[in-house]
Amino acid sequence: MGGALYRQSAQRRWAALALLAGLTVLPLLLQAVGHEFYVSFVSRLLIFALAATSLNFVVGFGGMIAFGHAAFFGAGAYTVAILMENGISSALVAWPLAIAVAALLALGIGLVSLRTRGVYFIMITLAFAQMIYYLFISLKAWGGDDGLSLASRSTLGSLPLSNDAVFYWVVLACLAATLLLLDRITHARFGRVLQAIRENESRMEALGYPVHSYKLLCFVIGGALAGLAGALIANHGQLASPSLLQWTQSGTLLVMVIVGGVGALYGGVVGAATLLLLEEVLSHFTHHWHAALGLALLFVVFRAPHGIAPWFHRRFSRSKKNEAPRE
Amino acid sequence: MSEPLLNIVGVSRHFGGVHALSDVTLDVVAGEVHALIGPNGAGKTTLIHQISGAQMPDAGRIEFSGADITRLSMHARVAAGVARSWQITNIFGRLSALDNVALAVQGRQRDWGSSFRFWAPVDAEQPIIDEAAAWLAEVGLAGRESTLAGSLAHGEQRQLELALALATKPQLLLLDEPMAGMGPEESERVVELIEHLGRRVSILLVEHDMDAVFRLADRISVLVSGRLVFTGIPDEVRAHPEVRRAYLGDVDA
Amino acid sequence: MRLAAVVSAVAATLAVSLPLGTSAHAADKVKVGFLSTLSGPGAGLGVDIRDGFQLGVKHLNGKLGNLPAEVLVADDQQKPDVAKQEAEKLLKREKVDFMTGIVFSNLMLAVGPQAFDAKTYYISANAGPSQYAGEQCNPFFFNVAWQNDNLHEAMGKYVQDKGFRNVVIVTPNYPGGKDAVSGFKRFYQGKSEEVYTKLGQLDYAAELAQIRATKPDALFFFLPGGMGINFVKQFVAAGLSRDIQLFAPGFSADEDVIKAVGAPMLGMFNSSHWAHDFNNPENKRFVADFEKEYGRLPSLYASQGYDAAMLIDAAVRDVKGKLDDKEVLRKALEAKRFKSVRGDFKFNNNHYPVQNYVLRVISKDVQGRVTNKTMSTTFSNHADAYANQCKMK
Amino acid sequence: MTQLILEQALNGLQFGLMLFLLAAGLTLVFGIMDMINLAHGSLYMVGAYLAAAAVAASGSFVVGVLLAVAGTAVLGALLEMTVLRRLYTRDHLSQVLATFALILIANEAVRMVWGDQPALLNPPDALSGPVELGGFSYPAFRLLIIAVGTVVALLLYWVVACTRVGMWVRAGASNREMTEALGINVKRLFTLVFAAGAGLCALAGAMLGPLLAVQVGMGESILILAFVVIVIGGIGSIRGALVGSLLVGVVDTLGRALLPWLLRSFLPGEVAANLGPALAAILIYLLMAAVLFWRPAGLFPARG
Repeated sequence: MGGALYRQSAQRRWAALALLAGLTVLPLLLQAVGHEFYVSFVSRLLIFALAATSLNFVVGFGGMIAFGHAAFFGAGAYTVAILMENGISSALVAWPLAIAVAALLALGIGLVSLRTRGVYFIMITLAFAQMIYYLFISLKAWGGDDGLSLASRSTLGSLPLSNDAVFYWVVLACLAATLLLLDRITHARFGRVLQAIRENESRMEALGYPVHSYKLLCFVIGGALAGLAGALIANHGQLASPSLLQWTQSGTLLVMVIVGGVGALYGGVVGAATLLLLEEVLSHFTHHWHAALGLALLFVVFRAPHGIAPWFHRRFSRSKKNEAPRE
Repeated sequence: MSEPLLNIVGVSRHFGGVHALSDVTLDVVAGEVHALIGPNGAGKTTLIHQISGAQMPDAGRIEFSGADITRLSMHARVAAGVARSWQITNIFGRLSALDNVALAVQGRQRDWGSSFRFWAPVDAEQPIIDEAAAWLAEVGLAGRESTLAGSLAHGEQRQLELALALATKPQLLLLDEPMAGMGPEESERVVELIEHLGRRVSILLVEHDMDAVFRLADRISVLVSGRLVFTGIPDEVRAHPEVRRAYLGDVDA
Repeated sequence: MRLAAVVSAVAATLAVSLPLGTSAHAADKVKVGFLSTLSGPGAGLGVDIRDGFQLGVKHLNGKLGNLPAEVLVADDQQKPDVAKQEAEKLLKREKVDFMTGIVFSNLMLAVGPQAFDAKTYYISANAGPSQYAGEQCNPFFFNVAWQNDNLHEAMGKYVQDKGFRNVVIVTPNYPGGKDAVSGFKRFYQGKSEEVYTKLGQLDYAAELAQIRATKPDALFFFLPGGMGINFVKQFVAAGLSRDIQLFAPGFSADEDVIKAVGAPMLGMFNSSHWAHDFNNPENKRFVADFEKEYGRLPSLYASQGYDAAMLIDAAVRDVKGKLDDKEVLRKALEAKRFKSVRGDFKFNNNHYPVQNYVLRVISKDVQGRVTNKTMSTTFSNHADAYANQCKMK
Repeated sequence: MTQLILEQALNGLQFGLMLFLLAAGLTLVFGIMDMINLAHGSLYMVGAYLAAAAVAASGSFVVGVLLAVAGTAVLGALLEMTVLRRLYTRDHLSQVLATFALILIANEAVRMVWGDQPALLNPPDALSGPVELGGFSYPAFRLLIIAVGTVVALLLYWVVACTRVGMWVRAGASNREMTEALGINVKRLFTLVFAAGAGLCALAGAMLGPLLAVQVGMGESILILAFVVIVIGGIGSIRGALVGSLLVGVVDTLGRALLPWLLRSFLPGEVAANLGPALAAILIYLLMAAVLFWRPAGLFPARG
């Protein structure tokens, strides 16, 4: 799949901007029709899109199948909650710290885990995430099994984050900024190196690249962005819940990435949206919506094996195939 | 003779009970083309692995430019000036030929700075692209820049492999059967290329094509069952009785 | 900062345009958001509360306070974040008039602020966290069950009175478990050793070996749901029941647990504020109809769900369906004009019950079923230890 | 104290042997077919539910367990032939997604058939009490589990080490192409291995069911442990699975019992009380991380 997916066409850029504009006015539309509840729902969706995107950077760009991403997601959430407990509510302090804590954690876990590969890497990242999970639910000071409630949302200058619409816009801005950043990274030197490492790791080493450092940094960037998503989710529900750290959370994020499209820039977004919307819609119709979701996922595996985003993209760019620089 | 560029002292390597290399001592001096010959399974590729850093020896020492590199990682050795090619083609099949070489060029931190750059688009770095194109031309791949490496012909892939190694601008080039699977025309081009390079770069060449070896090599070392049997100039090697018996014998026959 | 100003202005406009409460008129129906644990290991508890609540609505002919009742049932999966999402749906999208159903205190604490912010009365049919009984007591929170510590206190008092002086306490390592320990020890003064397990743990082999080595004369455990079932089974299978007397709060020894464990529980003492053999007309009707409707004996959870429906009914009837005047509605709830199946109770200043607690023992009834039998009253008109910290506004 | 340690060692053995039943099938599927099967735990769950239903219907524990094992094996074979077979050649991520989907479907299917509440499965009456073991009493049913586990482990070891099928299986784990070159019907071998793994799952589910709880979701928590086991042992190695299982079983059980006591001897009470359970809970994950740190391919790597 690789680089071809990221080659931005002007058309794609316009599509992205139009989508961004649409999402920006969404709260106004929802409020006009009296469905402001869905503002909060879409905020949550965007936060999960951010978390899944951060994992997709590690899995899709870095080629590392990490099964412990919940650790960083949760660490970001708990950092904000713990700081709030200690009277630090400013987002300008707490959110960067959440990112830093998640990044540090990713650095430590990555240093050890990257010694292994393949399935062993999957399992060792899972093991570390489980350790973090059990640590948090065992420590009463950090809320134990109850999680930590936030007295209020973080403060961000004079922005009233307690207003769901304002919070939504902040989340949207974070997601847009992240996507822009990742788009730039993948087209910059670092991104090309990552792409080549995914393609042929030993050859990169033999071209003089310290492969381990590149992978580690990719892992850390992914962790840091998950930390940001964690900071947002803690603010969204005003709760840092241990379930954010659970292995099922790592699994859900991974499923979002695979469904959306591994290595596709918008894969995480598409995956999160697909999964959460399916959940919302299916649970309306049947109590047994999990089974329906399972069948839908099987469909993805066997019919859209590279995920939904690339599938769309292929459809979308079919007419432009002749321009592709291939022979 | 000048100071050796590469100095291998008493290197041994075994896999389980098999001794792939036993106490090998060898040197390559600056500007030399040093050929390594021997029957299949003699340990030639294993020795290349030890020098390039793909594997670490169990015993012995490897010095490069006077520094001990025995325990250095592969990428650090490349940065120090040791590059290699593979016996089995090892390239980035899903990138264009140009992107393949551009990666090798970009990897030279001393010339281009760090690759830990996250914002500026790499497609806009014209000097790197120009240099990559020049390397492609040098190995005879001009005009194939935008072809996916995976869809190049086998011989072309071998040439690309060579371009990748060259683009790291090494002092020492480890070539593991660069002409394997090539037609006579392509082989001739590679031989010419090595002759041409010989003045700028030191080369340790593993090759089965004896005509090419005797044409290119300044010195030849013979490896048999993991042991270095003999090192000398081509004429000495031709004359050496043990070498004839052990290796060249079947060439004469 | 200019951006911030613009955003604030837009937000302010939005806030104004939001329809914030309309004038007080009689509602045409009562919407109740019933959010409880209906799947997973704790599901039995939530299902009992739900069935009790719905039996109550049925007894009231599908109405609450003479208005058609609409009960929206949601599952919190025993996860705080799921509970918050579901609560948000019920409060913001469905705009329910009352909320009830939550089993576990940690979920209650997560959901509480949302209900209070939305000025929606929460009628707790089980969870009774100490926070809402003390400093964080809230006018929008009512509890028809008990404060978490109460049943543990009652057991502690009985164990103390019976002269046991060497007790092991087993409880999960979570806030509810620590509350159980402090509640029990408030009235029990002898030697005690605490064993903490993982929440949701199912195999107690390691803990039982430890208990065997400690050689206590009594054991008090608080392990909600499936945990308690497994613990009792394994405790008996390990042969510990011969030397150690078991005690537990009512929720670890109620019909759901008895059904799963059976005869090995015979002889176990437990504390409760209600039992199915209470002899009052309301209770007799409740127990008989519950058995008829669902084919099993009701548990104390079911009785609490039933009482929650009765409380809402009485209050709505009192205010004649005018649900928008929150102040009047609160007075009506506080007045508690209905007969509880547990006999009687009244609300304390913190909206928690002041009531009697009894000792029950598990034995065979006349039909040969293994079930609870009421023995004696441990506390009369017992309040909780936190009420004096509550300054209800 | 020695009696406590002895009892805990027995508990660890019992837990470890049951983990082995799960891990054995998982490690073979993993090793031979290079396939991550998250739905392995679902077979354990289904086995336990089938056992509960069969015991209730037949009135006999033994008959019920045997029926459950046979039923789950058939189900496993069907699953392999319809869905999983198409995943062998796919990448790990597709396997994760597909088998995750199977978990969701299995959980809902069980919920539809047996409801939300746990199913009832009790040990046979004769074994529900304790037996005297030189000075202390030990639950009879746990002894039965140890016995069954030991017999099955020995049997499995014999099959894999000494029989023709076992040779194919070992060959498959270390070199798949070679196995195919030997002209073995690989398709049928895979189905057979998968069915056997499913049967072992069901046996574990039926034996642990009376001790733990037969409920939806029981497969997921134990699945993680089974993965930990095979990763510690080295993927594809039966010996590794056995050693890993016993290691995890004993470390977990002894850790839970001894760690709080150990900590209390040199830390202040409050800190020890908080730290003890936390540390005990992460002990096996620490073990796994440590093993992988020093042996990145597990204790007994099956492949060169």
